[in-house]
Amino acid sequence: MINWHTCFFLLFATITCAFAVAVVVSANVVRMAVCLIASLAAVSGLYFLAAADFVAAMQLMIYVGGTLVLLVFGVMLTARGPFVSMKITPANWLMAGLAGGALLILLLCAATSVDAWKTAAVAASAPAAEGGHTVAPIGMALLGIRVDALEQANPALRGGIAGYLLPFEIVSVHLLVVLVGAAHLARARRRRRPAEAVPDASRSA
Amino acid sequence: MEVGLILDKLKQRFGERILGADLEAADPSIEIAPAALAEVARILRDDPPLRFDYLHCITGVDYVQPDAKKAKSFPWEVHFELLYHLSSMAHRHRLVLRIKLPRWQGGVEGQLPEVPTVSHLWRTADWHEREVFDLSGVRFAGHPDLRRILCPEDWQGHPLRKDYKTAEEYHGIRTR
Amino acid sequence: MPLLNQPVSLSHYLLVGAILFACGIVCMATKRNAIGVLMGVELVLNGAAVNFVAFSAPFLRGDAELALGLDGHLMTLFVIVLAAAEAAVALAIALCYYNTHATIDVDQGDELRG
Amino acid sequence: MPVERVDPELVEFDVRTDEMLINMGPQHPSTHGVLRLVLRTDGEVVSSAAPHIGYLHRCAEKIGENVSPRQWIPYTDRMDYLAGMNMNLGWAMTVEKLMDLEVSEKTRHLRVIVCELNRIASHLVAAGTYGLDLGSFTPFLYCFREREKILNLFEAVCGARLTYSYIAPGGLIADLPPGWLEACERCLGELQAVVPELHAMLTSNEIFIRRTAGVGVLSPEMAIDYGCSGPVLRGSGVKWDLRRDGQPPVARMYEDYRFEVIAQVDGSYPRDQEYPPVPPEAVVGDCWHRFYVRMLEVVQSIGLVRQAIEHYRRSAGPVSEPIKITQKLPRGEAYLETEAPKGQMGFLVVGDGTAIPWRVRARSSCFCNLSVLTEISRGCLLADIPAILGSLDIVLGEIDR
Amino acid sequence: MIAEYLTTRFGLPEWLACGGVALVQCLILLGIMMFAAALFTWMERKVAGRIQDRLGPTRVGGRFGWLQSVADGVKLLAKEDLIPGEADGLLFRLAPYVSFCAAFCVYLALPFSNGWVAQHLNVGVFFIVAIAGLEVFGVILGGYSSASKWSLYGAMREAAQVVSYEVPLGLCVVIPVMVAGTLDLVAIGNMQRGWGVNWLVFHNPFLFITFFIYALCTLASTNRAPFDLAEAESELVAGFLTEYSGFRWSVFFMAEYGSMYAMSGLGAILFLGGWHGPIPLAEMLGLSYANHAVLGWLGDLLGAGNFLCKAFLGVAAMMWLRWTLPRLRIDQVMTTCLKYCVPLAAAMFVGTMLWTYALPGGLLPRSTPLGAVAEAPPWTAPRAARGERP
Repeated sequence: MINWHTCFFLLFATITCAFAVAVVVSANVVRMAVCLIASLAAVSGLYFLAAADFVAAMQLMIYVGGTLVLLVFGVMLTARGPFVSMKITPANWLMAGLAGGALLILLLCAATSVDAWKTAAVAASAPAAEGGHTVAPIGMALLGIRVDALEQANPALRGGIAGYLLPFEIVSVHLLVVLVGAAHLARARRRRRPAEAVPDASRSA
Repeated sequence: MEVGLILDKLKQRFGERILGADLEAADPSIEIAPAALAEVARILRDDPPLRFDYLHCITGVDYVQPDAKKAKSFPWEVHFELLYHLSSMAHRHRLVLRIKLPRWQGGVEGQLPEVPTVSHLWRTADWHEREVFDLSGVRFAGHPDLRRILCPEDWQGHPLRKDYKTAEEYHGIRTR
Repeated sequence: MPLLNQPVSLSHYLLVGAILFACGIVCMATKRNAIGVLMGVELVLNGAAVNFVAFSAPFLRGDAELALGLDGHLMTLFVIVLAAAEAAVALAIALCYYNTHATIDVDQGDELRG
Repeated sequence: MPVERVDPELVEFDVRTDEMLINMGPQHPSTHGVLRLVLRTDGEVVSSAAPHIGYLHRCAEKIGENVSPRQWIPYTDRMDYLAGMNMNLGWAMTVEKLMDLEVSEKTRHLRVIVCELNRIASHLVAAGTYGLDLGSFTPFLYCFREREKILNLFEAVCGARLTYSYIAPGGLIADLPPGWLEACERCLGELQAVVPELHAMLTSNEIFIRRTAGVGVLSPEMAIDYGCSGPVLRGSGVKWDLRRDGQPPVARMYEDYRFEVIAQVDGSYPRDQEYPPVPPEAVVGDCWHRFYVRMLEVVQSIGLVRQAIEHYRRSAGPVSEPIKITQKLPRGEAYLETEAPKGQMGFLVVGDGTAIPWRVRARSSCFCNLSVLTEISRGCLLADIPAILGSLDIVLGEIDR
Repeated sequence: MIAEYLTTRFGLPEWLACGGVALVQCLILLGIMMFAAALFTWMERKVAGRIQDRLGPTRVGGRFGWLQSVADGVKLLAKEDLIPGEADGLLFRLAPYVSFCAAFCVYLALPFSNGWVAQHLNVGVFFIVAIAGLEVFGVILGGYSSASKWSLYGAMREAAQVVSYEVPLGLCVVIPVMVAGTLDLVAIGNMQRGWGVNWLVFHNPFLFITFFIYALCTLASTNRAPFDLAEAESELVAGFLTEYSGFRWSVFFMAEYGSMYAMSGLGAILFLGGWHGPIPLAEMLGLSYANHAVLGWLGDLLGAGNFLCKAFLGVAAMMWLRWTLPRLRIDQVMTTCLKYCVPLAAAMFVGTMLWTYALPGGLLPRSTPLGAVAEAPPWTAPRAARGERP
């Protein structure tokens, strides 16, 4: 049955996969970056379809809007002359293709191995169109309160469900450390050119 | 300070190398030997009573009459002259330094006459000397970057020389 | 291709995740440009994140009670955030490498000298 | 007051990028003509800026050797085409000096009127385009609106709005048309009201101050060393104005006028009128001061024109007639600098006894002012280059001649 | 809603009904955006003209130069379409559309009135901020692919600027969200109904300051003067636009105006009461769904007018600033962001947090946030809340 969920899923899935392949195939690093942007933006569309609206917005905001801009920035800083597109030997391609292909087949087999995974429980369009309303529960979960699992029937699952306060804190500290580290790493060695080492009168004025 | 006094002072110090002076003209001038330029200029700039701290202009004047018919009535002897207009903001006096050069070094056509640079004394001389080199064709020995400044780098000849002939074309562009 | 005739289910999402993952692996293996390698890593991470999100949606699968629910979303969020951190550090390393070696080719970075 | 200066050494610890050579110009919106700057940049930091000039070279000096002094007047118009009157004046007075000519009192005052008006017009263009260089479009039009009124006055005097050829050696080509003085006074009144507006939009605007204060600092020693003159020199705190300190012909022209030479001496500007305060960030010799000096000179010039109108009204007799085209020049040479809006404009004329000068030389103030650019822009940011260049207020017609 | 109606009334298949509605909505939004761009082009000229003591366009299309934008459009279409020889042709062609699409997608989640939104997202705020941030890619691509150093400079500046300003912008957006307790723009808008004092900007002093920080960050993230460093015509010739001409240039231009309007609209919803005027006219006149569907619709229409006016005024303020202020320098732009905006926004965040903790309802009695959601017109509420089974 064709419905809008299917339709959009196919659209986003095609964009995602096609541009992911384009990232691999493209030799020009700038085009790779563009393809990656398109691919990851489409992934956020998939998240919307899977009723993960908050995650989707975050994917757009942090991943596409932040990380990838950073990446493109890096590309622009380093992409000049010979580094824009670098040749790859066929042997390299072959090896990588074999490894990737094998992995892909394995994953595909795994993905289609469970029957329950192949049957959607309900007409998928309905919850997706509603959006997930996951913002508040996610916020509470990050504070250590699982409002979504209060009526969890399965005691095993209920027992395994815990708040995410500690990981949240760890991640935030981690981020801070990472940012400081990155800022430190990116410092270039200070260069002195004789022409500029001479203080000119205008600066001392 | 009066130009006469400046002249006396310079004569005391440089003697022979001060070749003459014209104190009556509207702009009194002192003529010096080309080789002495750098030293004289340094004294003019640094000597406290003189303190010529401001170089207004460097001018090259070509005295030659290329037209043979008019050459008879030409009022000057054939030579090349450099004029340095100096003044002192501190003492409010001014002076023209005059340097007479042969039109060509050693009389060989195409060999530019040479004088020492003063660009290390007055930074403004840097561009002015480049301009004189470019348009009048004088080589300033010791100039850090003596390139053409107004004409293109590959221009032929020095346009403000009186015997300058415009080339027929420049990079395929007709110039007449 | 029976999957194409069915309504979208978990397997479909897993397929997309698998393709992303495989593309990422191949990208990491083949690119000589350090930033290209970084892009491969991003693809791999996204492949994983797609799986997480898919597993957490109860309406995509027959056994809805087994869905990950919010945990999947939260894991994805952590993946996104950590990917940002990873990209920042990796990019800093790449720039540092570029500054010291004047190249971005990872194949030439085979010495242990800064 | 320590000023935050962009020091190349401090900035360079940032992510290093490759050095890049950029051509700024000859077609660039803020090079004020066909100037080419070759910038060596490291990211946003400019490590050196080398001006390349000559794109507007029209062999004015060579032409001067082939025409008579009267005929060369239009060529002087085209040097600093924003201040044609002052260019005319410089050349006319140089020839007068060579020929030992005196002009009548009325001529003298009329010359002051038009030259000071033209100084105002030129400074208005400088202020307006400076706003443009800093990304503010509106002051530009305000300035041009006022300049337009002055150009209207000039048009009434000599029929031209840009290339006047009004002042000629020996005198002026015409006296004022009837009613002109009243129109001029009206114009001055309107102008006086606009100056505070410009101060509000630029001089005391916070962003403007941030963009200009402490940028492109030119020390007084360096300014003299480089032969800078005009507002660039005075902006560095050197109280030097040829209208007061010039050679006798120039100083005599302004001898019974009261005006202040605008320069910050001992930490303060002349206080004859209400001026906006100097911001604490500004350093003497920076772009802000150069701009400020121009704005204050506009006010001074308004006063000068008012005085000149009074003098003109009181002086009797006709204005002096200019020399004939065939007038023979005496043998000899004369060099004279006048205070043009952009700085000291010098002319040298060598006469050989015929009507055609043997040699003509124009010493351009902008030429010297521009040469200092490399020095004061070292280590600045890319965005400071237009700010510095604009504060030098160059006109390529005068630099390239 | 309309799709449901079409399905039930005319028996259209669901996909067709939904598709048709979506298409119509897109076209309407595109029309709004294009019209806004055209209007603002004209308005910018008029505003600039008036500020600069001149008339602006007066001739094209009658007295006020109404048709100036059309004339501009025709001119731009007729212009020669240049692509530099060294440029990366594909990316060069693609870049303007990336910018335009990002600007357009913002409108998908922007409510124009109570429930008048193409796609009602309950993460609407984040979605808009995220999508608006994507516009930078078009600029970066355009700058990079032009193969001109000036363009590259523009692109680099844009990248640095937008990424930096995303942080304070995000913080500023989060503050009203925190007060409202929801990311749903419709709910946030509905919270502020009543008299003008109910607007979030007047909720507490911190939010009042936040509004101005938001306005500043909006200027920076939409590349408007005094933050138009990516274009910076006096420094970078035209920045990333240097090599663009004709139609592609105008697409960038439309994207700029589109996102200006969208960001003003977002500000209007987050701070200035959205579609609620300073005086609750709709309530006074009884224009609500409780009385009659048509009356309710009229009330919404009034709201839409309110909203458009507010966003319009925001754009007018942007123009006013553009024609008044000089441009900042890149280091000052970054300093403004990192030294002032970010700490200030963070402080406002903490301040608002403490304020809402101490005075949960604000100074004035108001409905609680969650109550406001429930009070929204029935069809804007989630289906589950209406007691329907999916």
